[in-house]
Amino acid sequence: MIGNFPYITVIIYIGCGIYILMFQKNLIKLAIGINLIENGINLFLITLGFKKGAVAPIYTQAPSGQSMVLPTPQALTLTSIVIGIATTALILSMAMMIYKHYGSIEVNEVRRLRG
Amino acid sequence: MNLLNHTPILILALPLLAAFLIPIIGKINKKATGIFATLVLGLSLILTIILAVKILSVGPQIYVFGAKSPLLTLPSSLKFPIRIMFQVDAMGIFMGLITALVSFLGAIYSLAFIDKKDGLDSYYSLLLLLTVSMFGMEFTGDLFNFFVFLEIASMASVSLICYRGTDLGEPVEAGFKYMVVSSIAALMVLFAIGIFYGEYDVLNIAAIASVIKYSQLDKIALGILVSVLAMKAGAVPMHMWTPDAYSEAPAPITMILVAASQASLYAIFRVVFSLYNITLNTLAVGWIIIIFGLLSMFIGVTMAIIQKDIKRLMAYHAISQTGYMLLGVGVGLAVLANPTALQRYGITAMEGGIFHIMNHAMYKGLLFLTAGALFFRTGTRDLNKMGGLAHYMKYTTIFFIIGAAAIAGLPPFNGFASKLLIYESVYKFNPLLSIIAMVVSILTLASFVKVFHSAFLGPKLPQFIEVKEVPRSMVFAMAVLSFIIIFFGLFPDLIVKNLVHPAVMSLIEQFKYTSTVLGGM
Amino acid sequence: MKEMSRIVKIVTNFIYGFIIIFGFYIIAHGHLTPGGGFQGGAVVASAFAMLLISYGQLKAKKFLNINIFSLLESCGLTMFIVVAFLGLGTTFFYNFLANSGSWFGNMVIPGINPGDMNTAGVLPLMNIAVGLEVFAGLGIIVLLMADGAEYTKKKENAENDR
Amino acid sequence: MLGLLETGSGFWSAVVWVILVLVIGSLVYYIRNKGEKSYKKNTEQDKPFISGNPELSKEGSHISASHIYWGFTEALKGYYNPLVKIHTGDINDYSGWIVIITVVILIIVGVRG
Repeated sequence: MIGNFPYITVIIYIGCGIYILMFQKNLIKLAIGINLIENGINLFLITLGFKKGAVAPIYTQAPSGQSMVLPTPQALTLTSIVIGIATTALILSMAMMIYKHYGSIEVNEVRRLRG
Repeated sequence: MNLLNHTPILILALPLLAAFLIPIIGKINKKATGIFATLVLGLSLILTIILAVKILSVGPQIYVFGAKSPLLTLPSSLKFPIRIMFQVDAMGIFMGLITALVSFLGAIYSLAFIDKKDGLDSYYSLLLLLTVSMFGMEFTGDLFNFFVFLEIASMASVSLICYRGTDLGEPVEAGFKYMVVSSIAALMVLFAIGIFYGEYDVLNIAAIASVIKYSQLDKIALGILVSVLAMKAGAVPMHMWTPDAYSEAPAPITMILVAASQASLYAIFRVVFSLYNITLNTLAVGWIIIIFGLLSMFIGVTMAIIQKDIKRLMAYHAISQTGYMLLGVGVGLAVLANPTALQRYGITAMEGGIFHIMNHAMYKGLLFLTAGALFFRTGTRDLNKMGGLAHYMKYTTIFFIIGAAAIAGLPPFNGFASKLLIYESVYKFNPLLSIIAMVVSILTLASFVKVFHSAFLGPKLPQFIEVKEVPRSMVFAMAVLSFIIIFFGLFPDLIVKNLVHPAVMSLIEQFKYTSTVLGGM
Repeated sequence: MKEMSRIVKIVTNFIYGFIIIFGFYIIAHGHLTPGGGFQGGAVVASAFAMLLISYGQLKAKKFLNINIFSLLESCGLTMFIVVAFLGLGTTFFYNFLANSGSWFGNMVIPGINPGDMNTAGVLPLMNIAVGLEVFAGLGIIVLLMADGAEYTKKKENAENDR
Repeated sequence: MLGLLETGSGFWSAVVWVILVLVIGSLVYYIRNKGEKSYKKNTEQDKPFISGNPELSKEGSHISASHIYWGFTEALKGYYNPLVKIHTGDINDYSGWIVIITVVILIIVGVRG
């Protein structure tokens, strides 16, 4: 049971993110929602790579006979974090541009394009 | 060192190098950036054609990164591939040809179209990045790599959509909406990839395909992948970002965005056919895709009829045409487990759907370019304010007529050939679907008659006295697309036999896809 | 952004050099210890962010130049892709320097040891390229966002005055 | 033959179609030439005849885009009103649709296998 806690956390993270994206009206909050989903998924990937009693995969520091974790999930997570930073920067700067042109960052008012 | 072995990577790497060099070149000469980008994309197009010839004559090509040899897929003493690799089969190169052609023409068109001087270098470098990411999505044999390219594609395209955002609010709004939905999509794709990794410990598509069991977890992954990738492709009812983004982007970028959303469409097909194939319940998933197709076709075209903005109207048509592809391939998927039906009409339906991808990229690109030409000279996209433009822009008018006839499926243009394949084969599957497809085609013609009448016909209007034909590079890009449309329309059998049929077979025959990596295990 | 108090500025003057050096340390040891180009670059960029905050955006512009940053960024990216191209003799991204005896070409010694900087082939080169790219890129992001924030604040003030 | 596309239940050849169009077109042109000889350009015969009403000015007679297919949209009001209402332009709805469709697909795939 205790081993499943990370997965429950992942679901809570993603659920919160999706809730924010569906019901919050502030553009900055939408950026936070996307970040929450991303954190949940990063946690999911890291949890998949967990192996009990194994050490970090650093070649020079491993005692012989000790099992190491496979670095793939960690590499995936790092890549996804990097991409996430770029996404967040882009979204926030666009929110600033929207504020510049519309004078508001409420979803209800940022909808000149419709129909 | 034999450079021909390296064509799959050179197609991507050269534009990537150019994308990073362009800011440096832009410091010296702003004008040179566009010409440099065009040259590199032309080189990439030539390499794609070379690779296509090789693949269609020899078979699928593999390129492994960082290995001792480009073909070394399995490291010694391992039974599954661990390196990132490109796996280009007939379907991948089919999409690659579309991407190469469209982005090359888009760059040529941009030479005259983008007249804003500041930010020219970032425009071209983002255009190259978008091209690279589309190539990557189409060529990659690795799921995580696919996610990375998907994110690069959405970021590059969002920045390009916002290109006019320094002066106007609407492009930024469209970009923001697209960014939010596409980051949801990309993150959900990553979640599905995590599920696969947790279950099978591999990320290579072929390796997963060889061991996939269609367990409960795989079903969740399938549902997530199909829905979010259909969203990226612009299927109704998740299409709302499409008209926003397509209408606000600069015209050449809109043309490339069409190809980018088709890369997502390709990803659906890759997931459903190459990853799962007959392990899944083909009838249920096939009908899901068919219903996506039907909704997209019908709602897309009916929404298009009432639009007043020319590019928004065309964007709704893009949704509607995506429906045809989903319909054709969905019928093929629905009968995948039934060999007799597959032989009788399934393969033809898929040929129609896949052929339509290429035709759609060509004529929709042409139409968006003509809309861009109108915008370039008149400064408006509002159809109510246009009129009588055929008096001033003769070439644009001719190109518009060709594009409109092709999208409406009038013979002898290419739209007719692929739509005929879809009608006749889908009729054998379910007559009602075929009838709906024909009605949609008629409505398409109706709405383009509206555009033609209100923008081109009518008396000379006083406010457009100054309007003249667009610059030569824009005419050239449109002329090339028109020539391709007419050629495909006159000789559809050449394309179907040599390009489309191998692509369809490479989707259907999952074994071929896995064995190129795993060596017949 | 306004200038902050004298204490903050003096502490910044003391610290920012150390932060930058620490960032470059992380970049350079990316192939031996946890970290690497991106992490180190982010640390270096945080030093720039600190300068920006403590000196205010107008004063910081005097010593943080966006043009130089964007040049550095494209240099880093170009270096990365050129290193990848150099492996093209065998395959793209091939680690042609590893175990070759030349730059970063020593054999890796297994077992517990402090680690040899001179290993891992092209990985350190790529780490440096990525580090260059990331600190310049994040620096550009921070500077441009400061500009935008200034703009929106001006607009808000103008609206309040009206 | 070049240009012959097999469709499973028949074939389509654009080349034959073009040839047919040319043949029929030349026939039509020939018949048209045999028609009324008394027509002359730039005379009274050229003027548009709108049931005896005076002709509108050239600028005024152009029908703008939103008036085209007015009857069609008016007749299908019951279809269009809810459809346009769905396209709110609200980002929350965009993400809401994705979630709804994902859930629906997951249910279908889960139930039907």
